[in-house]
Amino acid sequence: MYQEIILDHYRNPHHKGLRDPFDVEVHHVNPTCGDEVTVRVRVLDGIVEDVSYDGQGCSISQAATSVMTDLVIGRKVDDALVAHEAFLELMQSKGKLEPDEDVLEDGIAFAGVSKYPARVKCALLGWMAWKDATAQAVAKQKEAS
Amino acid sequence: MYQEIILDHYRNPHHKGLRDPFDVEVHHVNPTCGDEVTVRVRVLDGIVEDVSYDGQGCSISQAATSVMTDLVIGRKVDDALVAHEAFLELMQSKGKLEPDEDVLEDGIAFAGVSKYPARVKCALLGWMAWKDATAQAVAKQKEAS
Amino acid sequence: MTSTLAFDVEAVRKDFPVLAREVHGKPLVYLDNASSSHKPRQVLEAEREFVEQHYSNVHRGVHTLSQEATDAYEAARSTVARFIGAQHDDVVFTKNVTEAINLVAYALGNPGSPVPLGPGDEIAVTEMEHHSNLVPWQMLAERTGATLRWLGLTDEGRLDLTNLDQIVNERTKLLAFTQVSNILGTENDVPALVARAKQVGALTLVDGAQSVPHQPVDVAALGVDLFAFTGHKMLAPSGVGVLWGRGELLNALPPFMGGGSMIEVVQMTGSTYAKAPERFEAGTPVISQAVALAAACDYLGAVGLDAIKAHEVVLTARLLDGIRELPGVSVLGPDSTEARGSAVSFVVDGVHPHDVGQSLDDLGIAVRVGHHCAAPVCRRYGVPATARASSYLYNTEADIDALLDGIVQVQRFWGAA
Amino acid sequence: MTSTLAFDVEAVRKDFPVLAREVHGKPLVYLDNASSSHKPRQVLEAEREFVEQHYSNVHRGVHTLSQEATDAYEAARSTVARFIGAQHDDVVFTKNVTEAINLVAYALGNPGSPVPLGPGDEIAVTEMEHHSNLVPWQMLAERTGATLRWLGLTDEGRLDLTNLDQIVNERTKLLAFTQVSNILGTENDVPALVARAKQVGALTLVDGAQSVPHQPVDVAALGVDLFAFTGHKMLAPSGVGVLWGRGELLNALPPFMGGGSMIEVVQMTGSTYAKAPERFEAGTPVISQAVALAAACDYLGAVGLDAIKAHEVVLTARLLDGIRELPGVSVLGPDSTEARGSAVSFVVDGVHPHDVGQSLDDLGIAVRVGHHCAAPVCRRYGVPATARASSYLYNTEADIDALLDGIVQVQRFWGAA
Ligand SMILES: Cc1ncc(COP(=O)(O)O)c(C=O)c1O
Ligand SMILES: Cc1ncc(COP(=O)(O)O)c(C=O)c1O
Repeated sequence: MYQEIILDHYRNPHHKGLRDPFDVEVHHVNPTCGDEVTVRVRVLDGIVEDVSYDGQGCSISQAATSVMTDLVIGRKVDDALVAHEAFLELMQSKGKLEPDEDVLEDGIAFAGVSKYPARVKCALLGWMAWKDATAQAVAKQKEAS
Repeated sequence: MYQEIILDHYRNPHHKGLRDPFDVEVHHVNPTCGDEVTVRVRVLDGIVEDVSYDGQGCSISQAATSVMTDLVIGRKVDDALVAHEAFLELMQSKGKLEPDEDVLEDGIAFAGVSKYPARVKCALLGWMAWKDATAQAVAKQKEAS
Repeated sequence: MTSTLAFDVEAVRKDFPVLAREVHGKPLVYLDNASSSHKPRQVLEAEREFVEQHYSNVHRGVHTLSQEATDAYEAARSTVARFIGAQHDDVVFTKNVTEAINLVAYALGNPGSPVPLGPGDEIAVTEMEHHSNLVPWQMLAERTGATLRWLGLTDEGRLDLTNLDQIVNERTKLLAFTQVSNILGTENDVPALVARAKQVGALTLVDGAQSVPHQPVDVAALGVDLFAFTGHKMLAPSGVGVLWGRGELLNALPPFMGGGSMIEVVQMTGSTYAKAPERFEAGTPVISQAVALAAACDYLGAVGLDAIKAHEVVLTARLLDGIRELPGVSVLGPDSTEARGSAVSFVVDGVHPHDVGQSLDDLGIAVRVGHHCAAPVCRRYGVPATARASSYLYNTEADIDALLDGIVQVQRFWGAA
Repeated sequence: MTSTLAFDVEAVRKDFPVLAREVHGKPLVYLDNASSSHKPRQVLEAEREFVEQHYSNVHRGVHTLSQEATDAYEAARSTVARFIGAQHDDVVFTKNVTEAINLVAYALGNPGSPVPLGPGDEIAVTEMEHHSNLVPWQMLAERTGATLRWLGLTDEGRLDLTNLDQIVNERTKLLAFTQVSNILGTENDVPALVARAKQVGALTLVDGAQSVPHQPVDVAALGVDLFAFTGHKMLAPSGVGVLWGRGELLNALPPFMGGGSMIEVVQMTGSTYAKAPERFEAGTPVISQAVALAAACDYLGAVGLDAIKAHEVVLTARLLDGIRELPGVSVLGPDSTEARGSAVSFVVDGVHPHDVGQSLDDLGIAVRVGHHCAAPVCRRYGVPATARASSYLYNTEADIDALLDGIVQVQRFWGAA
């Protein structure tokens, strides 16, 4: 379960620390373990301009959030959502899916985690927060325009 | 379980039918089976002058009530209560008590019933009603005197 | 019984050790299935294997046993959901159907209820309900000031629908009724009742305690809002029941019991709650009992619910036909197998039901006697109690014949024939 | 451990098949007993024998199986009552301790409550309660308008009793607290708390989920009003718990759930209720689970609760001593075996508890991680979660040593030592 890639992201997380400017900030909690993450999202012209975050939690939740930022920052919202879908599918696969490295990059290291239902929620915490924040940001822009 | 004595009392109950005069009338129900009995009691100078009853129910509840009237009518309240105690004890014995015929007369036929917990309540229905009514009658007289 | 619907009853019987028992020196004839069924080897072994090798508390651990236990428990939920045509998340495990119904009755009365009740509001039931689908509504009415109303019964033992539109009206917030009566055997017209409830915007709750064990049930197809049943009547152990509800409704209901597992964030000053089904499963759930219930669903599914139903129709017809031939014996409830389950209540003139039951037991025949937790039905038909025979997949025509013969012997013993 | 208190742990272990299992290729070291215990052969066989040969629904039948089942169920009640120094009729079977506590919380809020609650009234708990002894009181407070207050915790993990007289005061209607904390291990001073509650006329409810499995408990001697515990933590299956209450109090409480068995006379227009314990056991009870719980009481009684307690003190001391030697590892809760159960929560600096638990699992060691359904305790001590090891009669000194060694390996793996 504890692949080197996961440990690397855990020890040296990417894009960590809350940054300005942002459109939406959300705070998500995994009630079963107390893991928390605050995610800020900035969306411009359908592009995920920036994602920053802070949080506390286990290696899986922290590393997955770090991997997530790599996969979504600078991407079209729609493409980022495709990555999100792929990661979600991988996590629900109970170890039975061969992940696509082109889509998930470092995220493929989490294939083993999907065999541990108790840890799947950890891996999804940051992603869920990002998705929530992004949806709000997109909605905000629609309203504004 | 269905001793001849029980069947006899069931087919030809003693003292059945509500009679005057009486001091107290009570109505008891066994909620688990719907058996009902109405009992009237008349107590004079510490003697159970008369007990009459009406009711509907199974052979055990009807026969036990009939046997009860034989055992209490004309007896001192205290002696009748001794018979009641003896019958109660027999019913709680789970078939392990040798009943005393001097005290319980036809009541000894119910020894076998005590092995059937579901029927013990039937056997006690009339007795409980009588005890309740008698206690009320005695209390009434104390108040009056 | 057509051949495609047949199954090997003798093979099924071998799975139930108790059926080889003798009672008072006579082979056991078990006809008390409406009260509770026996459990086949396969169910007991599934539970035992789980408890001996994969047991742990669920939901809250990362260690291997707790993951295996959680997987088994949630897989059981999926199996049970499939068994009634439902989604995984819409199935709540309770300890019995009584808890499932009380869960709804309390949740509806709790702060935050999507259907708050008060004076002027009405709850509708029927006169044929089991106490478990009557008393919770009486208590809810008492707590909230709402009024309880009910549909009466016809002399034939069916629901009297002539005043349906009065009893279920604009003030009705909930209509709760049984799919099949445990005392009369009557199968109610669910679509007609649901249609009327929908017209007036009332929620529907169906008590499936006597239907799910005996016939195919698809809760989605029934169109009801809430549906409940109980494991011990369908080859599972005691201690497990099910509440099913439409997902949006379940997630709109406030919780019932508070405690571990049903929470989201707990602070001393107040808590937020998890989504269904966890929201309604406070504390350590009925883990191994749920696993056993899933095994029971698998067992019933393998035999086939259509086949079981067809088998019971044959036995019920034989019993009804047989009783019709017996002078001094009459049936309470529908006298044909039309829209009817396998529970047959009967009274023997001149012999109290308790004596009927006890005398049959002397012959090795187990039937239930009393009011069958449906006292208002006895009152409606003017009897203190009834004897009730109810067959299931492991009963045979020989069982029915033994009962019919037994009734004759009872009459003879009690001088009633 | 004195010789009179010793028992043969290796012989005991043979009764638990799962202990022979391997996890990730390592022998299982099961230290998650505070969450749930395993079940010995004797308990499973008692349940199986009952289900296979004597099963039926209880209380309502005259046939032989229903009498045997009723006898077994009521005998189980007597056994459980004796186990805690109680009378037969004062023992109510529930599905878990969570239901037992909710039963009281709902009954106290229902019409006819002997202790009606409203604005101005107070309910007191402690900050170390399991969610199951906290959320029901939050919900009761919300339903009634009463106020919930609580005793805080000292830095050492004990109840802070300095403001006991303020928190438990003339307005307090009920004081609910745990005898032993499932997260800190703390054993509370029951006599002191009961004495204060008596002074102000408040009822006391004690959560015995973590005491009854591990030490002799005599509810009469404790002087409390209500006491609850749960079967699955004391060698019984999931699906059974117990509420004990003083007889007069139980019979003064209105019912909780409505349904079969808990009634006296049922009419469509209203019902009257049976006495305790039936009043609180609506529907088909947890029959075979109660039989199994009685077998578990017999098993624990045969080993001896004093001996089990002495054994656990040895293991707990070894664990506390061992952790004290480990730099970067600290214990949440009392650091001695004085007034303390066997649950030991710890945190490893720099390693999240989830990672501690997962890494220990890789070594075959099962501990629980998370907030242990006592989130306010984690918040109080400023940790998101803890890892918790909790031993029971079948654990050995080798298990403790394996854990201590495992923690060192975990630190090494995560670069935290
Ligand atoms: C102190 C305490 N109270 C209550 C509970 C809840 O027990 P159950 O989940 O069996 O209802 C537990 C265990 O989970 C506990 O440790
Ligand atoms: C129609 C019906 N509803 C409810 C119940 C109650 O079931 P349980 O006792 O399992 O809660 C029963 C059986 O007793 C029943 O037949």
